[in-house]
Amino acid sequence: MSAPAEAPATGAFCLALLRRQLTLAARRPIEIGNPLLFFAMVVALFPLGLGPAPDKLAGFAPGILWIIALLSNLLTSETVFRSDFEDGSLEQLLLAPQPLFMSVLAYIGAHWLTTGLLLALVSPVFALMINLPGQAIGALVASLLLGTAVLSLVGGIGAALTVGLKRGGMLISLLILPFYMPVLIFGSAAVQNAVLGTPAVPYLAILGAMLCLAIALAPLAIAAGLRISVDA
Amino acid sequence: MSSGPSGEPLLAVHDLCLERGGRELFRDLSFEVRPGHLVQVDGPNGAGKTSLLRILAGLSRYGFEGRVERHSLLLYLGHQSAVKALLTPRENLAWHVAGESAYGDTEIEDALNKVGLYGYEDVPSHALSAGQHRRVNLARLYLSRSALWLLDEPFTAIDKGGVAELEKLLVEHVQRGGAVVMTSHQPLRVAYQVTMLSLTDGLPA
Amino acid sequence: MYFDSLSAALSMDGHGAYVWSAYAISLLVLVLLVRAPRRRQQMFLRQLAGEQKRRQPGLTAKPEVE
Amino acid sequence: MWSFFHKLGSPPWLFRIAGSILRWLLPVTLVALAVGLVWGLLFTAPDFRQGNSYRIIYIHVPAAVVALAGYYVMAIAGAVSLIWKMKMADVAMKACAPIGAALTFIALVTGSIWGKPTWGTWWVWDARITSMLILLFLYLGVVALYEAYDNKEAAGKACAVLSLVGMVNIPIIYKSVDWWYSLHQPASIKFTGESTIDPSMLYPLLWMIVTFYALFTCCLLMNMRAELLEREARTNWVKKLAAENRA
Amino acid sequence: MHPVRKQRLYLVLFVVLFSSAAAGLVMYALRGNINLFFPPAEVAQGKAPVGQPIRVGGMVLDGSVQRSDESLAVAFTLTDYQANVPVVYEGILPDLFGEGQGAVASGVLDEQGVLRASEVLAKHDENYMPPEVAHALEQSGFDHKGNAK
Repeated sequence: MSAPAEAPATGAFCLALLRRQLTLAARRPIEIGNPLLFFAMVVALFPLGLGPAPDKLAGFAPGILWIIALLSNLLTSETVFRSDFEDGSLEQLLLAPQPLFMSVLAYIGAHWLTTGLLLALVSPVFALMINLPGQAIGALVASLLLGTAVLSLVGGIGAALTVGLKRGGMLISLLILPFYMPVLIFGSAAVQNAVLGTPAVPYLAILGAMLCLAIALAPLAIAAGLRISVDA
Repeated sequence: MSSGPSGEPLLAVHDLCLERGGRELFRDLSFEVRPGHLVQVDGPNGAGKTSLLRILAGLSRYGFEGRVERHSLLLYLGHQSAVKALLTPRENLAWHVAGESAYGDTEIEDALNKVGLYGYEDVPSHALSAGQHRRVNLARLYLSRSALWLLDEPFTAIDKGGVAELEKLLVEHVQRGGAVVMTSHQPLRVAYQVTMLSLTDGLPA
Repeated sequence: MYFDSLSAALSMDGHGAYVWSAYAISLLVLVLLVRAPRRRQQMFLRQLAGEQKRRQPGLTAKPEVE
Repeated sequence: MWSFFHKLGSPPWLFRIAGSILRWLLPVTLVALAVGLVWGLLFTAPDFRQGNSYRIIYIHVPAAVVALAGYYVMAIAGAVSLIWKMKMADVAMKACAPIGAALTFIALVTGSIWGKPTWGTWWVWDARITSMLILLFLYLGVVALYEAYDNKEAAGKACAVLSLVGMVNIPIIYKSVDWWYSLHQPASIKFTGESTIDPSMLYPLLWMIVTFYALFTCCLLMNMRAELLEREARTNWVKKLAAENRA
Repeated sequence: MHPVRKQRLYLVLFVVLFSSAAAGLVMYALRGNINLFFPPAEVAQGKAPVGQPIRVGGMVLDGSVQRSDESLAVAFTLTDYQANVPVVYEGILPDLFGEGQGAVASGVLDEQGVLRASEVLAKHDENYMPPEVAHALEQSGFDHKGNAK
């Protein structure tokens, strides 16, 4: 027997996974576009529902934008592990010698890059549609960058726990919305403060803290959830 | 080159009991798999062959009693091919989620050649047939650096020529010092000693 | 007893509606909470007993005799 | 080690023990509950400022305290089930969720009713109330997730993960009063230093808290018994029990 | 080191590293004024922003409550015994609202330093006692918190 086989290093493996996930997303551009389209359409619903008075809309804008970002994240979170579960890739991933909590970070990272990041980058356009004052745009983008990463990580937990269930869609919302609430509070508070001209940085710091905590703990929960789902 | 099982066990199973739906599938199952072992798990439908393999692989972690010790990297091929339709066979192997994925380009081409997918390296996998998907999956066996292979019905949807190739590969692997545990309904036609592990249908409890 | 009369206890200086409704709702929930597992257990045992009855050959057609 | 767990985790043994505990604990608890309710409703003096509306404290505070403690019980049982793969921990965890949800619901409803005469509003988005609402959602999430799985063993593990993740919320609930300014008063019962509640009001409150803990235990044991029967439906001891029940 | 042990060690390091980063960020955030709640002293020092929703909490100054005869309008002063903030409000006040009691008013501070409240909530403290006890305390020269006056 030759020398014991060495599996590739964790970092290299995670990069390969990230490339794989990004390539998969890029081959289905419509799936990247859908959340953005959803965002645009729901933004358009609010003036129709609340009346188009610009100052009224501006008052609600931080909350509206954040709630839509949250919902569009919710809709995509469910799909993170779905196709891999269905074609058997997920069980192969569980058997990989590299630590699972690192490889799921690659999955979540790819999810964030194709949803949250893009959403944060295009959000100024939607912000202008509902009269968010210009000085708050920076805080909006920054809070969405940090906040959607937390949402992706937390959503991953819900996705991992429900991936084996036939009707996971509604359930995942019930499971993870309670965990989305703090992110929503501080995300919209950051934007609200920027609108009022008070510093948004403390709120962004809290979002950063949530992100750190989520990076530390969510992969463990996701890994555990995936092992259960594959075993069920 | 060793011709018979020897050396430290790659896999050890102690007192394994499995019950599903109130039915005992097997009880007090103990065995060791050493380098050079070619084990065929045999038994009627529903005897727990797939369950056993999933327990050995570590995919099933509860619902059974007993202990499984794994001492080597392992490669598990299940019923599903784990081939992504949106990726080409080359990408599927290069970025494979099983974590053995540091293969060179020529290695991948070689392996695809051996499973009869020469020229299909860069065709999107959704253009391939179900049998070809399985072949992409089997190409992993040519690339594998794991000593222990756990194969669940590897011959499904493979034509006669492919089965013969595969049998040759299995023997080469165990002769190199690897070990194979596989489930199959058809007897293996190999010039090598096959260890049979028969799961008889458990009696209703 | 703190209150002088039943009506004083019921009205509680105008807070009676709040206090009594809070207690009533809580008691209702508690009663449901305590009863649920008992009912569930009884239902299950009855269902299981029925299954056993069906499995016993010969008894199925016969009516229950005390 | 394993044999100890096996004894502790033996379903018929647990079923029997839980039954014999319930035989005396449940009646005692129900009597204590009745005594506490009458005591709090009729035999204590009203608060010098809130008047009689404060009597809701005797049901609001115990429910809230035990609802929170119940989450800890659930999460710890979940952790035990994940780490030591103990089936009985699974059963206990599953049994906690509906009880916790009911108690959280009581705490929220009574708090809301109490808030109207005291604060002048049915509901405020105060940190502690909001956290309590989230606690209710967490409990309901566990119930929903459990029901969604066909494989009950997998369901138990999945719920254990979920409840452990939810644990992150609990310190926030406890600390929220200190972190954010809120309408909620600081804790009245202190184990260090003097309580800021008059003894004539403190004793019935403590009585009710203990009673609610006992009630939680009763419901937990009853739920566990029901759950055990369903999980062990195919075993002989359950079949025997059903046959006895029929006779 | 055994690979499984090594993996566990990395895992623990990873969790500790990110958790402490989270703790650090929370500390940093709490140094900034994160909630929009101000005691009257800070309002007097001009720390509270004008023209945006804030909350001011304190005690209602004795003798400061003036109710309008025709409408529900009410004016009172919140104090923390260091500074006072005048508040105007129109609406129904909660039962517990009263002079010498705690209250929280949320609204907008105008140029004159008057809080135009949109909501007034009574805050009750953590002390519970029967009226006789409270009365007895008053008589013997203590306030209801048991502090000597």
